[in-house]
Amino acid sequence: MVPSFWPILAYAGFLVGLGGAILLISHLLGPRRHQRAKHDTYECGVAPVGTARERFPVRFYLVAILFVLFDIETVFLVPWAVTYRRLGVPGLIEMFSFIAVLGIGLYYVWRRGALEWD
Amino acid sequence: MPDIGSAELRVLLPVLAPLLGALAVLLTDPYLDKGRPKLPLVYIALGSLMAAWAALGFLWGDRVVAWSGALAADRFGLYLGFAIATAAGLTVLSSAGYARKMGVDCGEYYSLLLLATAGMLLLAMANDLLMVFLGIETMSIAVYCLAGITRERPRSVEAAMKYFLLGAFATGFLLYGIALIYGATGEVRLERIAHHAANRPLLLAGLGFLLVGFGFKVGAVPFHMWAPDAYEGAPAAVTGFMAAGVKAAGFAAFLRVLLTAFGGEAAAAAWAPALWMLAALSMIVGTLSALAQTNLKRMLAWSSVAHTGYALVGVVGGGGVAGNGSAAVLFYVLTYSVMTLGPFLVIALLSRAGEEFEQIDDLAGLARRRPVAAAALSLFLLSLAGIPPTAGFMGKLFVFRAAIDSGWLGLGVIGILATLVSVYYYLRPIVLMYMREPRAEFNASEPTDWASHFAIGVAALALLLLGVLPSDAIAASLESVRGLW
Amino acid sequence: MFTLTNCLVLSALIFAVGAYGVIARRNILIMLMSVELMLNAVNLSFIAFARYYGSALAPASSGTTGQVFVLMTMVVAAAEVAVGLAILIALFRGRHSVDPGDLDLLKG
Amino acid sequence: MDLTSVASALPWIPLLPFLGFLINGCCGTRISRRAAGWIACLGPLGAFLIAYLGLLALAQEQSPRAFLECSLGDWISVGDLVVRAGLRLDRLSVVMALVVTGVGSLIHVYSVGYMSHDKGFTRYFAYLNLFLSMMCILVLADNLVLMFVGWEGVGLCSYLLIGFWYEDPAKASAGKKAFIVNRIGDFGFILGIFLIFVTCGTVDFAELFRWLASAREGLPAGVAFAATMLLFLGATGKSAQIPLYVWLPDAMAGPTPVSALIHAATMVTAGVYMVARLSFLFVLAPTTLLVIAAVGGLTALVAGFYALTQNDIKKVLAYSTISQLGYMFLGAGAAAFGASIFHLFTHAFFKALLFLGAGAVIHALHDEQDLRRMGGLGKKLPLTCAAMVVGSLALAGIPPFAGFFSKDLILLSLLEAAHRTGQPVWYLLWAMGLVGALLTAFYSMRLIAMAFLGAPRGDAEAHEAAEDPPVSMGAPLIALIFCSALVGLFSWPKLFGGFERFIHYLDWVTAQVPAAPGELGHGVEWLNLCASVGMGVAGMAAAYFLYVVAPARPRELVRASPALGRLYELSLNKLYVDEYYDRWIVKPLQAAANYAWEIFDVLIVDGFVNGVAAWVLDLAASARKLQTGVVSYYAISLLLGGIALLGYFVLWV
Repeated sequence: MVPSFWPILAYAGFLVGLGGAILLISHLLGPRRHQRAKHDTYECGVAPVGTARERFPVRFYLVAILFVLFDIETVFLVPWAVTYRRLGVPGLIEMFSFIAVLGIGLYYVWRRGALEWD
Repeated sequence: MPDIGSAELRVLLPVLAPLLGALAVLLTDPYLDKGRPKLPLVYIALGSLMAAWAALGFLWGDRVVAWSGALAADRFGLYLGFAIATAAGLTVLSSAGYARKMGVDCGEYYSLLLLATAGMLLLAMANDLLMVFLGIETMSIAVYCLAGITRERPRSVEAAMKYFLLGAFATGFLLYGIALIYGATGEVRLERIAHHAANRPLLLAGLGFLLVGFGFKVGAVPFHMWAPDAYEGAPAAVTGFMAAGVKAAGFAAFLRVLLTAFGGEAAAAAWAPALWMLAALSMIVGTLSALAQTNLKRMLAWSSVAHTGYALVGVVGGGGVAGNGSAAVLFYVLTYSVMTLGPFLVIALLSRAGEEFEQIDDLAGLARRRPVAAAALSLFLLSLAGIPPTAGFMGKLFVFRAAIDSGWLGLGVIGILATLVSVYYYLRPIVLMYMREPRAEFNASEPTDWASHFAIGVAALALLLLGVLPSDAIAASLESVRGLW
Repeated sequence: MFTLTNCLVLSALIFAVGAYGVIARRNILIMLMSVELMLNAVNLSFIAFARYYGSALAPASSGTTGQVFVLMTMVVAAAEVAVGLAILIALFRGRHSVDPGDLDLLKG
Repeated sequence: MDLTSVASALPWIPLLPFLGFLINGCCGTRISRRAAGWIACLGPLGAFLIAYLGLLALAQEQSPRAFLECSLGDWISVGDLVVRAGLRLDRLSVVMALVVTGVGSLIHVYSVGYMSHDKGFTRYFAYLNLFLSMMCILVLADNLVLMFVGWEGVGLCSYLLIGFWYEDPAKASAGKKAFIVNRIGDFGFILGIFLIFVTCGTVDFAELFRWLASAREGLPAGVAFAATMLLFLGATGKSAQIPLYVWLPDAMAGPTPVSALIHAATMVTAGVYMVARLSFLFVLAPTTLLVIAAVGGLTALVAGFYALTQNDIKKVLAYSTISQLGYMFLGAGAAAFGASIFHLFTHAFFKALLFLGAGAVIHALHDEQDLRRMGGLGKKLPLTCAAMVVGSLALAGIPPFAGFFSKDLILLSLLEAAHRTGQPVWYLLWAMGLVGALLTAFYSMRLIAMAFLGAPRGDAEAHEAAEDPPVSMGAPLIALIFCSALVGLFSWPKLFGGFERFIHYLDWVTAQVPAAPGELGHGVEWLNLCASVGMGVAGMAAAYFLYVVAPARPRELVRASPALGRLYELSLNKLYVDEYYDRWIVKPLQAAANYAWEIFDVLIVDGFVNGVAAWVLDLAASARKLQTGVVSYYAISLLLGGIALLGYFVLWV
């Protein structure tokens, strides 16, 4: 039983390392400008002051929707990756056409300006 | 992993064609001028639908099963596939002008239309419950969006919301039904489910939930309540497509599941009384509610509920694969999809910028101002009422005959009574069009929308042809049912 | 603990909770969540059945069907949520309410 | 005459008028009125010629059962379900086809003049042609389904034509009423067809006949009764019998030639034709026959009674039509289908004549239909007057005009039925027929007297300007005058050494009931003849006295003192006659007629029909309330439905 946990442990270690590395690199390379807003409590980009009943901008929903869609893409990617060898080239083609469909959708959304923040 | 052989691809062609069309629309749209009519999108959509048509015709013949039995290209699915592709094509034709009037002349409109069509065709050819589920959802999700595509019209959005909420709710039941059937048999392939004894409570419970899902899609009472609201709120061209395509695809899958997975005598004896009830309720509630309507689209929605009842009469009196009833249902749904699409095409034609032409009273004197539209609308309504020599008469004749032949006399009588009452509300618009002075202003200066006229003409011609010379279509429907095994 | 019956009962209960939520809640967003709950309850059933058929009792092949179904359901549910939220936004922009009782333009 | 070539031409009988419909309907305003008129008239004329060729071809055949058949192929032929459709011309349908196309052609020609100033000229002719085409399908159909197609088609066309002047809401609603009432009848008809199909497995007349002849047990009596009653319900709708006659008087809202064509000569006779066509089925159900006779007799009496007091010239004719249709059903009920069709035949001519004459009057007076505002038109409109007089004499059954022969035959057939069955009720029906004849004669004469005799009572200017119709309207009138006077000779009574050719012509295609042993004596026949003629003469004489002779007496007084002048004459004439007539005849009659009208129309007919309609609409309103618009309720409905299904499948099955 024990050996089968090694990959997971390795994966966890890799993730921690990657996260740390990213933080470290951005800390080292990023420019520093101290502003008032930077020191406020982090609230996902929304000003933390004012009434709590204020509505979220609709854009967040749009991003959330896109996130859900691409998140779900993984649901198919993982089983495919697991059986990658058995599926072979046909599987590869199928998967790429799947990703291409999503990509075309994303392209359309982008060209229609749905990703513009303002 | 099976090889993707030629059979696999061939069977997939009718679904692939509109799917690729949808992608092409998405890729093309950003390069088109914003202010000009987006005709290239119409061409792409029409082209891909014609390709789907050709693929259906190419596959017409013996049963080909592919994708490990998940999809079946047989006459049964292709028969209504033709109806679906035709309905989509006519909708696109009519949309060329309509979408611009309603301010939705954009890529997503056409691509959603094509995606819904792909879902419908998938549903019509689905041979296992997974494909049924995927087909239904592909179709439905696209149609939810279409119903609400005119975002500026509150009623359109409300219709989409109601349709969506209830649709998702019904999907839950459908899925649960599938889960229970899978649990009872370990199978999702339709013909394999049939090998299991039908008397197990788990299987029957699954069937019950399945009926809820299908009943919702085809709009049978008491699962119909979304229909009037969604039909009224959705833009006319979409409503027509919804009424014709969703119903045709829904019935195709419904009937296929009932005939293959639950086609045994014991199973049929179990579901027939339940469907009897649904059919009777649909006919009665649909007809009665339609009587009191003042909105043409809403009236047609209730009429579609009643027509679901008529078609279910044929399902009940189907007599299994050997009987005429199931074939009568196929023929009925085929004719119904044409004759219900027609009025919506006319409504779409008469609509003006951002404003639907939907009150029955607005029809007053239409025969003077728009004689062609009025004549076509009259023909569609007469056909819906089942008056010879239109296709509606033929369809009703076969369905009721099948029911009475197999001993369901009561259902036949309810159907005939409902038909008689229904004449009242189908006739009212005709009376208004031909026998009243015009009330509403008509915009005569608009350029003639030839594409729409052509679509309406095709629908009218098809109705007359199916009414006068139904033999071939009926023969094909019989072959379709016989070729199911 | 994880017997088939237990899983099925749990699944049915969650399904019922979801259905109740759709009927009783007066917020479209929560109704949407309830629908998702129903779908996930069904997923539980599927997984339970898949495990049952994947065991020695039945041919192994039919066990994967249930799992595939779960994946598909998740994807469909995600698509539904996306569309539902989009429609909800359009609705909310128009009338600033998420109460299903306010959807009253269409009736009769 | 080559049988097969004529047979292959049969489809052109309905097709020619249909072509007219297509041309006039599609081209609409693009062709001139003149061309439209020609096109519209040529279709029916061509159809008439083909039907006539058919008659000649049939005459060459040895067998009286011979028929021409033109299969339209297997209309629907799929597996075990075969619906053959074809046209069939035998002796019965050839008579009908000739009447329909012949009288129809005359009315088309007449319409060219009558409608010449109407803005919907081409539309009118398109409808008229379509109607004729449908009627031909009905007549020539060789199976019940195709007949039903024609049946519905004429219903639809009549609806379009009645509501032709749709600007007037009352007229448009009359069209709708006709359609709805007819639907009730159609319901019976459809159910009857279904019943026959389920029992016998065919809807083809010939096959049905064979089936009935060969089936070992024959048709169960119950089924025969139910099927024939249902079919007869259909007939009461189309042929305006109690209780479904209400639509016909209202249907006079259409242009007068339409009334002539639809509501006198062709469409309303469809019910009678259907009964005759299926006579072999009807004779299997003696009870139904009795019901038919009773309904027919009652209708003849009641409608005749109504006609007595009507002041609208077209309403008089409308009720008279209903009454005469009652006679036809009397005959059919007595199993004298030949006599019934013969009356249909003669009636088509003289009623068309009367309607077209009335149309000429209305046309001449610029849409005046009220009899009280007519009078004295005889000298102004000699041709029209002659037409109306001949028509009325025929209607009243005065020999030697056509109506006499056919009515006499029907009355005689009732006596024969009494003799055959031994049921005294037939004597009662015979008496009802006689009283009906009296009423008929009275209102016919009253109509003549009020319109053509006496002094003008209406607008003097209009009276002065009135003149006989133009040639296109006059020629059909003349043709119909001759027909009305002479077609009775086709069936010269046996009593006078004749052969009753027409009746025997039809013997082989209508069912015969075995005759009773022994014949009715000549004495009985003479009695019947004298009674019928006596009633006719008495009725006409009474009306003549009351409307013509009596008002002349005050006029003599006026003549004695000419100083009082024209003014006095007018006022006295009017007052005196009206008072006299009012106190002794009109008031009692009107009261009685009103009473009858109230009972039949308001209470039973309207009450029933409207009551059902109101009830359905109430239901509709409450069904509508279920759709609250609240999505949660929809979800509850869905859930409850699901639970019900689940419960059914898990607990019940």
